[in-house]
Amino acid sequence: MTRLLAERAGLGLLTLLAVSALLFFGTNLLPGDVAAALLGQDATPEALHNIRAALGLEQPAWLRYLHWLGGALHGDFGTSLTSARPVGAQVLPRLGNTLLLASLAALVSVPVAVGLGLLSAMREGGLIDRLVSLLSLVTISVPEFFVGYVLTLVFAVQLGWLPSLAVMHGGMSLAERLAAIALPVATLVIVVLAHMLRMTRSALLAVMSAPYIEMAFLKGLPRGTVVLRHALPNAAAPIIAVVALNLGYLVVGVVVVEAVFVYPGAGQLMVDAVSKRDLPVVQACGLVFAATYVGLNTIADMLAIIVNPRLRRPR
Amino acid sequence: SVPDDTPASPGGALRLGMVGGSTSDVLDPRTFIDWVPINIGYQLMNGLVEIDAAGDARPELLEEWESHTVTEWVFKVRRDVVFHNGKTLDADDVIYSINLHRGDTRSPAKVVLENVLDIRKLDANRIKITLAAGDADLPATLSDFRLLVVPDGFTDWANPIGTGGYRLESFEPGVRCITRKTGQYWKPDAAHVEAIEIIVINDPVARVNALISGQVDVINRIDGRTANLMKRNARFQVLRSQTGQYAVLAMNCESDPYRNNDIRLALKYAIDRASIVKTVLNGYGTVGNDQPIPPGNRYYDTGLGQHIYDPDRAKFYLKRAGVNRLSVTLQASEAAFSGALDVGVLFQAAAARAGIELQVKREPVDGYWTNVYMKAPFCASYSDGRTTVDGALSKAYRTTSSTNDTNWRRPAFDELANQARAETDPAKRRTLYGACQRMIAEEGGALIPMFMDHIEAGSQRVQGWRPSAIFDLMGQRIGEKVWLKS
Amino acid sequence: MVLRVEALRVETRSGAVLVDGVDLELARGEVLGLIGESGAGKSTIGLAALTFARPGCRIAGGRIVLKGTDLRTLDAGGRSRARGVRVAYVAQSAAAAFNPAMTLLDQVCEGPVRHGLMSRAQARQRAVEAFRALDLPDAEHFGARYPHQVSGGQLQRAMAAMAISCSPDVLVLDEPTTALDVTTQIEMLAHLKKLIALYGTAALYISHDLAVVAQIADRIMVLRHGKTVEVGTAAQILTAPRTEYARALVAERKAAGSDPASERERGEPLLAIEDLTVRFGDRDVVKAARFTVSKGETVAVVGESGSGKTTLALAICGQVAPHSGTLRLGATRTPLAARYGGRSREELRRIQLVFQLPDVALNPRHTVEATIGRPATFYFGLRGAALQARVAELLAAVGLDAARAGRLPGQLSGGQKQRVCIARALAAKPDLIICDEVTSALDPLVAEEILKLLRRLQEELGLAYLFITHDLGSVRRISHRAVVMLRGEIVAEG
Amino acid sequence: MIRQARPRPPLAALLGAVIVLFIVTGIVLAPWLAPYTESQFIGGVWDPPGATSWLGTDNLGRDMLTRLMYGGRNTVGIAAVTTAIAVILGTALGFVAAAVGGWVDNFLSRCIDILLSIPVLISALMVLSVLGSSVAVLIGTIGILEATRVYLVARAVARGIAVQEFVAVARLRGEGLAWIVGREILPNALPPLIAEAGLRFCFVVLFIASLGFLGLGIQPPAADWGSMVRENAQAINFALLAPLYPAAAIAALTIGVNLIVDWLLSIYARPSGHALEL
Ligand SMILES: Nc1ncnc2c1ncn2[C@@H]1O[C@H](COP(=O)(O)OP(=O)(O)OP(=O)(O)O)[C@@H](O)[C@H]1O
Ligand SMILES: Nc1ncnc2c1ncn2[C@@H]1O[C@H](COP(=O)(O)OP(=O)(O)OP(=O)(O)O)[C@@H](O)[C@H]1O
Ligand SMILES: [Mg+2]
Ligand SMILES: [Mg+2]
Repeated sequence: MTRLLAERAGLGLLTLLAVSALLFFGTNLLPGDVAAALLGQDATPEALHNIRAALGLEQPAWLRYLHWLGGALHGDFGTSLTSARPVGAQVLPRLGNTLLLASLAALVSVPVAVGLGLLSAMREGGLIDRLVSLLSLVTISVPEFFVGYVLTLVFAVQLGWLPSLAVMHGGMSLAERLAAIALPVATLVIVVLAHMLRMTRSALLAVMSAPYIEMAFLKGLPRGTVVLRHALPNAAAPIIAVVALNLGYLVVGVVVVEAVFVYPGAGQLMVDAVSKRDLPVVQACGLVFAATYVGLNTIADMLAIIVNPRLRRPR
Repeated sequence: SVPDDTPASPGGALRLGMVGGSTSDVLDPRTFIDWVPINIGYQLMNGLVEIDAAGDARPELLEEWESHTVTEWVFKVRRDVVFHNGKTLDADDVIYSINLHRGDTRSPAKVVLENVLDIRKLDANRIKITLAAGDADLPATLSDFRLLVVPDGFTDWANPIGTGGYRLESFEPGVRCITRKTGQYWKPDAAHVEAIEIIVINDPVARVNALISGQVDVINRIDGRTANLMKRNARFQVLRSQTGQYAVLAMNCESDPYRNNDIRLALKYAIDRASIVKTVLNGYGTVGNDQPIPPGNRYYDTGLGQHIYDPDRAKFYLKRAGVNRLSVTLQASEAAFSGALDVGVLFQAAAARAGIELQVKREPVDGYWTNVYMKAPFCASYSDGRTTVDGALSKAYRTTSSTNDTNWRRPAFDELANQARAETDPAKRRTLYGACQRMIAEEGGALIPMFMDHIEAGSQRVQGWRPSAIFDLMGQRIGEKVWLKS
Repeated sequence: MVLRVEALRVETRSGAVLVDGVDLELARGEVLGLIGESGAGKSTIGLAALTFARPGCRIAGGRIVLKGTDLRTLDAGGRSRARGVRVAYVAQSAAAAFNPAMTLLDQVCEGPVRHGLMSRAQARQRAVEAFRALDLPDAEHFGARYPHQVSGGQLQRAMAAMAISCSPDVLVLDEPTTALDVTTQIEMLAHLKKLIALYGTAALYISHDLAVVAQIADRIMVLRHGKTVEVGTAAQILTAPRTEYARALVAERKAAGSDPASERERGEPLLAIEDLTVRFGDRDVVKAARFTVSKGETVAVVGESGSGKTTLALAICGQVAPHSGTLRLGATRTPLAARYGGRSREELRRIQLVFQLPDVALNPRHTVEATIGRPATFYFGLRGAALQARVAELLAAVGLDAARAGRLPGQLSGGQKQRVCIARALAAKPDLIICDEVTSALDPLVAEEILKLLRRLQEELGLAYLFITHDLGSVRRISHRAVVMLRGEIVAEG
Repeated sequence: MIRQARPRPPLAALLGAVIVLFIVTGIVLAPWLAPYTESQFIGGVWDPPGATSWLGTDNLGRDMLTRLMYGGRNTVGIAAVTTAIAVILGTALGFVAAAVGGWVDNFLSRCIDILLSIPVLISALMVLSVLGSSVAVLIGTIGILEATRVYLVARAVARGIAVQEFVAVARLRGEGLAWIVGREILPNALPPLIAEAGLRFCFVVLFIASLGFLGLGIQPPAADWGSMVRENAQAINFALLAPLYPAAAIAALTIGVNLIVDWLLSIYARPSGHALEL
């Protein structure tokens, strides 16, 4: 099994390499460049030429890729084209913020989603199941920015319990930070909850008809034990896959929530960089995000191998 | 209404919630393109010339000016002004700061200074500027927000040194900026608040929420609907500035069918400006008349007839152009101006009644200025208010202008505009500018449906706050001008 | 009385009656044998003793009294406290009843630990003892394996170990020895007897095999179509059955072995196995097996549980890749690819395997009809009426009611599932059928029918069989030659 | 041959069917039922509900109800096609990967990883720059992006099934990939996939709206429900209901679809169609 897992991890790294190339050349393909984006409406051919020359955008792309990759391996992502600051220094603190937000949201949403999913599956068709399923459906049908607005309206504007902005800065105490981040976390939890919840429920229902579940009941095990110990491990693979997907989303896809709460995360950084065609920053963010996704997927795959003994035998 | 402010009192922290900041922001004036860095720039540094509430040029670091011919100007540099680093301001600093935007530079202000032939130091406190062509409005031209003054030879843009009332404390691009009072500002009766915090809030709803929930004192750029609602709440004040900012639907006069002025006129009569101002701006704006000078301007030609919504007249022009049914596509995006797509949709409905089939094509926000603007034959765009009429005309209507987005070229117009620029007699100048306006309105490729007001809102605590003639937030100098009711 | 069942009635949701008016009583230390043909309702009664009905069925009437309390009046919690602790169940289909994602030891220890009867260490200790008593290999480490890593017979024994882990008052043993060879079976029965005597446990022993029931049961109840046919002491039923049906059952047992397969001349070789070795991890489960099966011949593979019979079968089919060795098919002696992926469709058709564990070999979402019809369509392109006719023919051949054609596997009894598997293999009209314990789950009457069918087909079509079994009776009756396996090696042939 | 009667659909499923039917009727018959035409300006901005417009007006003074009916055509139409593409493509690939395993699985999974790990914004922009923006491109782009997510779920589900004996039986018979995937694995993998499809539909509706700002999407004056929420979002500051109508429409559709899905699921979760009783 160890070999299988190691192989899987190796493949993850290879994927990342492919992603890096795709990112690099893909972003270079995007129409427009930093010069044009910097100038906006004021882009005159002469001004464009000046900037391009100053930034040395004339080298062949593959050469720049190799340079970039070499640097990236040493943690050096180059300098930003717009601000001339080192990209690493720009991305790192933001990435920290993003990870904080994502991990808090994950910490709340994963147990709640899986827990409620379990509960719904156990009481299929019951009141709790109906209620949970209705609520979760409502929450996913609302766009995330709107969830954010509504939460702000209620908790910040009307009740005044929490700040409407989640600006983070050095001088804040932990309590202040937690208060500031509460609404974005709540928004994200609401956004990702339903998917994991419903997948947990349906994956469990699918295995609940298996003979070994019947047997577990015949051993006199209480319902909770049966579901947790016998059904859950057999239903785990799709649940893990969905959880990984949503965790990935929490890290990579929260630009909208960042914008609504003015949270200084890496998503906003990337969006700004894309619109300014600040490619070193885009590529660094993209690579970090890709690493997150690939990492999460790799872990999910490994977990699937671990929970299903049959997958351990190499075919 | 005349606000009844409390007397100016020092202290407190002013918190601004602003749209217009990005993570790529740098405090180098040569890179300024959006509001947040400009506002910070004015906190840390001073400009050469200031525009007052009436729209007139007022001395700032350039204390006095005189010109015998309109091509040669002598400016006196203000004495006894000290930079944050202790250096005293002199002519060299001013010349260095202006020259940052001349010659080999990436500064967009280069265009503004193109007419400048030479800047020379006369003595420690006097400089002489020589122009290629006469410009009676040079001082106003020098009020450009990028022309901020730093010490001679200064390059450390991460930590700009200026003569402003505030010093940089922390700056997180696209997130937050804090400045603190230096305590030794040269302007009298200015820089009241102890500290200024700017929080970048690009999302419009979040901005309003931040104000309502008391996390910021002032926000910029709210829309008309929101303004009306905020007005009903006594805790807030709403300010409206008419700055000459306008929306434009630019037709390329060198491509079909817009080549034909009758087609252009047909479109100009097929749009219902009044209902657009009412619906899209909620009344916070003025009907445009297809030329860039707003009604409040002293050179505005009142004699020029207003283009109104008149389907029959539009049909008449169509017929004259020899077409029965006109089918055109307007390319638009929220990047052009906020509400551009709504304007398109309203235009579409109105044009249909004039027998014009108008398609509105939504273009990506990303890359709009590169991929669509100046490339599409008919697209949405906007223009800031300009401090001078010449600025407004030069920007998009002169043959040589690099942002002539309608490809409308009339040597006669250029001639008229040059004459007007060098003309010092106000009456004669008014006549010349009137002719310019008429020419653009009747022959130009710009369909200018509306002038859009700037609306900003804030808490009643903020005192000494007034509408501005240019940009919003008191020409982005709100930081040094307002104080807080304790 | 430990357990008393009165007027038990079990129905399906659609109203069909599965068990009707069955009464039974069990005293301490007593074993009641429950016999009857496949589908008679034996398992249904066994499950009812735990107040459990399969999905789609319900207990419609009657009382199930355990030591004075009617289990049917208890709430769900009370019932689940009784299950496992006071009444334990050994499932008929051990393969499906074990959780594939848990080790055997975890599953065996779970009951006593969860019910708070003993600590994990104690439970483990007991489990290992039980493994050893049931003659499972490497008892100390056996529990660390997952269900798919052990043989069919080993699974059944592990299931028994699981059932006795809580020392229950009543044991319901649903065909616990079908997959066991005689020696292992005798050992297991002896062990069960010992336990019953030691703890005074009562047992309901479900079987179709009178020989086995005769060894262990004090009294026997004969069932047919969900109704009691006859109840009596073991001796009485075996020696002096009162009813016609019971007489037929007993007669069939006596007949066993009376009709040995005629000696045959060996035809042209069909399958040659040359030095086949299969390795799991570093253990050779099959070691250099070498023998031939000729056309029209039946070769029995016998050997104790866990000796590698199933693995050999899987290797022949190409389901597991052998470590070394060659297989040659037909008179041309063309070598077969090691894995099924490398074999042609025709080669695959010619060798059909009937899996030992019908529960997992049937797609739970395919109806009987779909399962049986597929090979006919796949290999011979049968469709529509021709297909229906063929399915009906096959169902009749294996003795299944045509009305069951639309059922899903979950709605069939253990023997019925096995018959579906056989029908599926026959549908391919193969040259060689590998039967892995095909008759072990069947009552003697049906088993005899099937054996007869197989023999008839052999005569008509010249089929060859590789007949994996532990039942020497059927070996004698059907096979021309036998191969004996012991710990992966072929120790005798002939 | 008697098929067992399925249990009758429960009330919830009927309710779901009624909701979906109601919405579908409303949008199909929009040209005949809607009080106004699609982009007819009938009043002020965000007028409250009244006799002339039952749900009030939108951000440009058009009748909200009419906009909802027409917007639904785009939402349901495009989202349904897109979801179908995503689910079919994702499931097919996921199953093939699980069934074949080995390097095919590795190759497909890594390709999907690559697609997944490029931020949506960048991949959408790349597509946009190469293919331009049109409804077909929109459907294709979202279909493929969402298919990657379906793939992960489908593969995870199918992997557990592909190693079971009954699949081995089919393989030993020499069955092709199509049969293994379509007939052996699919029926057993349906419950999580039905659930996934039900949710995917909702995600697609929202995704379409969120790509609007890239200019990928439905061209004005036509609208979809997601964009209608966006366009009217500001009204929330004034406690106006305008953005809630399209949001409620999406929610109603999601709930309707998923109530039916739940029912299918409960049937499918157990082959006999009956629940386990204890
Ligand atoms: N879930 C179900 N729904 C409907 N009928 C069922 C269901 N399960 C089993 N049956 C039917 O009930 C009858 C009795 O089944 P049962 O499992 O009790 O038989 P059995 O005596 O144990 O047979 P075997 O020896 O083959 O295991 C069979 O005809 C079977 O087809
Ligand atoms: N996947 C596996 N991994 C490791 N060991 C295995 C695996 N499958 C089977 N075994 C072991 O290989 C041996 C032979 O198993 P096999 O299934 O061939 O036995 P069998 O002769 O068919 O026994 P039975 O009569 O009980 O079915 C057993 O000891 C079993 O535990
Ligand atoms: Mg049975
Ligand atoms: Mg075996």
